[in-house]
Amino acid sequence: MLQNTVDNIAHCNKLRNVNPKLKVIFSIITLLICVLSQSIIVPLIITILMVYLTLFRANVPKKIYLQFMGAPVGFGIITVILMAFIYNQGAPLFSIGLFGFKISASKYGVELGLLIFSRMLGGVSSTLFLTLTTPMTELFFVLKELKVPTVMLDIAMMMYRYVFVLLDEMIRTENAQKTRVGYRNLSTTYKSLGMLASNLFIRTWDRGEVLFTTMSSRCYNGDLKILGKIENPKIVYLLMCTIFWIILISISYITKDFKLLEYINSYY
Amino acid sequence: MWCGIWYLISGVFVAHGIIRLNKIFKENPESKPLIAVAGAFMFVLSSLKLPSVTGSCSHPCGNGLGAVLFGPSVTAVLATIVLLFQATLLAHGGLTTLGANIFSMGIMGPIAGWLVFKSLKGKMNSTWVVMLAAIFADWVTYITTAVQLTIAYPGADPMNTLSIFLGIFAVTQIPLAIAEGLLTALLWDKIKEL
Amino acid sequence: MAIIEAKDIVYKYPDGTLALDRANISVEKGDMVALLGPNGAGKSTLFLHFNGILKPKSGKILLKGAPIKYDAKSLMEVRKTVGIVFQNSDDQLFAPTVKQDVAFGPLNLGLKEEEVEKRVKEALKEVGMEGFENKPPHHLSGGQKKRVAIAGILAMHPEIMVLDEPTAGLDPMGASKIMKLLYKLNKEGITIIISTHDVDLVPIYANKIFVMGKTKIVKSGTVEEVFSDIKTIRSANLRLPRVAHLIEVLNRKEGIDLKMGYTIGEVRHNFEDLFKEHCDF
Amino acid sequence: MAIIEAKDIVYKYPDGTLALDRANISVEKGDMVALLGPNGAGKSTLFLHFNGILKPKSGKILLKGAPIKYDAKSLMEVRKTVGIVFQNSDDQLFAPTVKQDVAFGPLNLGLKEEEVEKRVKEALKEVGMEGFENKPPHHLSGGQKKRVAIAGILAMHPEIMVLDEPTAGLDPMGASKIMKLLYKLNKEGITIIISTHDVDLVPIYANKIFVMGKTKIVKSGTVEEVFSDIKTIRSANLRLPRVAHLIEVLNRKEGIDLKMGYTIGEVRHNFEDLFKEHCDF
Repeated sequence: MLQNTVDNIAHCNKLRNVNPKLKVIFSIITLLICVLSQSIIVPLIITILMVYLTLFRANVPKKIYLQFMGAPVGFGIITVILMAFIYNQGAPLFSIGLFGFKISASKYGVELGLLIFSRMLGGVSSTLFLTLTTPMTELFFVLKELKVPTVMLDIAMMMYRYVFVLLDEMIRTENAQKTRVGYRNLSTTYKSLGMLASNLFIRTWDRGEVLFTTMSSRCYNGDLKILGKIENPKIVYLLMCTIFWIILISISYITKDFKLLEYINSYY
Repeated sequence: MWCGIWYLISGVFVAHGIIRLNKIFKENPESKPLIAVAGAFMFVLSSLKLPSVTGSCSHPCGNGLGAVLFGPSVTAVLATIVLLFQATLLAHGGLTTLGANIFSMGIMGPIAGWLVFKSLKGKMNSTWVVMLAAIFADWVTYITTAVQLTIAYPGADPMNTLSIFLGIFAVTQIPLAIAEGLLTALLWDKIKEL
Repeated sequence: MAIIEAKDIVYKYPDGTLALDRANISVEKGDMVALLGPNGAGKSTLFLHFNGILKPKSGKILLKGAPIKYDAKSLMEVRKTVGIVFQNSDDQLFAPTVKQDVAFGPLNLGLKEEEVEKRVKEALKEVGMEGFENKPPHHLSGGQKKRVAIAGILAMHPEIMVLDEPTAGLDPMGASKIMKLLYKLNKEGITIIISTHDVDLVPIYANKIFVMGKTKIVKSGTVEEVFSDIKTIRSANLRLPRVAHLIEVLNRKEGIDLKMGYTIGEVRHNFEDLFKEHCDF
Repeated sequence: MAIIEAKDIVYKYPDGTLALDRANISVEKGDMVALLGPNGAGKSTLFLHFNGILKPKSGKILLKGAPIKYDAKSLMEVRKTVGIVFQNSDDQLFAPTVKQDVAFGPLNLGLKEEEVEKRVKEALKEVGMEGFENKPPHHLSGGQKKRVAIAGILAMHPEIMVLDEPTAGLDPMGASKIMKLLYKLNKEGITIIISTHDVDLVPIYANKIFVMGKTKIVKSGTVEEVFSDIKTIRSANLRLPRVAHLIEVLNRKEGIDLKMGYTIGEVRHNFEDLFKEHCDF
């Protein structure tokens, strides 16, 4: 199942032991630079770098990575088309007739669509880099240091654990239903899903009550405390990151007026 | 940038939810594990594949059910964590759009569901009420998304753009919202018996 | 001819971990087969291949000689023929009442109401749970839940019944009753495949044993053939049945020559022979 | 003097069903006690009284001679002294990592970070789970989860450890390892109370047995005392250990006079004596 997949990879990849704070800072700030850049150049550089780091340094299985990238790429293509038609100002690139209407796509829209697409790629690859190399269990420490309110962190930590317990239960029940030919058509599917969800809900509720009992047995008094903390990353690495960011921002500034279509046009 | 603004607005609502949770937990410490597993349930529910008559599939948000059970402000907190987990455990949805998603799925949706629930409660069979609440919670979530997208990318003619986005999100989501309503109703039917 | 056969089944989890690595198993019609092996060997994963819930990465499942297909219609036929009873009854009993739960499968098959009623009644009678029709499953004991779960499969009239650790968590009497029920069903013509940790019960009921190591079948044969290979037994986190262990110890430490046996009945018999030959009573 | 004692415990479920009806149990310091009984007898409910999670309707729990009180402060002392390991490890392991989970109890006791670190390390070493500190529980096998659950209790330095079916669902090797661990902990001074269905393992490890029928204790005593009362054993859905059953059958059917024994070691010994006296080898 997918949930377990990301979690398993995060716990077993080759960059697992790199300081999690460093990974968080690196990917988040890079992500911000990506989102704020005005041309497709920097987002593409970031995408290439992040894909490289994730696939070839962390050794994340390529097949799964492609699956994760599939949906955003699909969305990206739709975005380009959508933007082309929404921003139908300026010189039209081409026009099509649809139900008697003439809809035209604009150059400006395509450029904007491509920009959003590239930012999306950069953003997704940065996020994937973080989530595929850093286990959630370590992100909790980072969240704690970011002063995320304790209640929220407590709930998140318990949720993390029970997501996997409940998923297991859900899949087992689903298999039991499939064995008895549930999900055969739309009506049996709804009947099965309804039973699945309600059965799971009831068990979830029971589980919550039992959990309070077992926690009370260990002197639970209302709040969870996290033991230990994560070291700060070495200054050298932070410095290297900073240099990297400065380079990115510079490239971003230099290439801010770059337009792909114009570039192609001028080429021919 | 709009993504920052959505973060801010969502932050205020979530903070309110946290204050409420703090109060709840002070009064009943046993509700903490309960709410945590309920949150896990919400996440797991969202991984179900819900087919609809049109042949398409969607993932239920569970935000309507959350709103009915815990009220909108607690649901906002749970939805925030669910969305964070979707980003980190499923690689669904990015971190930059998290603020906007919390606003649509964690705040507007639950508020809509909760309002429906409050205003119809007692006036008809509770299963119907819950079903409508879930349908509206889901539907409003997507209407909000359409509005958010229009704000971010108004295009040459904002009204035209809005209608395009509403066409994509609100109209196509109707059968899926009904699907979620059906599932939630089936679920509620069983819970009621307890 | 084998009624069901797994041929070189390879299965990988989405993250790339190998769960099954060319697992082979072959079960004859009318067999009562036990699958032994350590926790996490992949027994449950293998079972999920038997009725097409999981699709192997390579290799195939042959049902009555023909490889199973994975389109919706064929799968329905497969699942009608091969029923799985899962380890945890709570995963399996999801309907509000016993009757509704047992009726779930037959209703999904699209049978008529009267036919469903009839099957539910028969199935509950077969497992000795008449009179519980309107009880909610969570009010039943562990053993009763297991019976209802079995009835839910029986009501689909399967030819093969696969049970994942049917006696886990039951008290000794409950476990023995379930095994007797399965034995009866087997005598009535259903081919039965169970996975279990209870090596003491296996020789009493099973006519064939498969031992699973990590990801594959490492040994198969009759009770004698399997349990005489102590190295494999140990490596699969198993042990001998206690009475067999006793004989092994007696033979080794007392220097006697008692014939090996795996059930109390067998061992008693072998002692009888020994006493006749060597002892003064 | 008994370290923990249940005196005439009566407990009713919220729906009014009687769960315990004057249950009595008394455990000496340093004992390793087994509580046997059918599913649903009330064993788990009784256990929940031992550390004050449930409050009896009447009767009392004496801890080191003094009845336990139910105010927050006293309860904390009680729970420090009596640790419960629950049957389903997933109900107990709630923290994201092994280390956080084991640290939960000690942190609740208000200990300093270094002391907690030390205890976590020791506890994980004791159960053989060093090196798993940063793993999430869902990456562990059933046996490993059980060990971590035990470590979580050990880290609170309890004097009494209560375990609800610690070997349920584990393969034979896994079960035997857990029992060996408990035996070691018992030798190190912790009083241990387990409930179990595994009557074959009980005589090897327990020095005292309680048998629970529906809602109350119906028999208590040493292994010999309890298992010689076959009527009670049967009525509690139990059976004799297999080797004892063998002896019973041999004595009855072969008309010999073999001394009763409950473990393989004992039985071997008794055979040795029998052979010496009556046989020509």
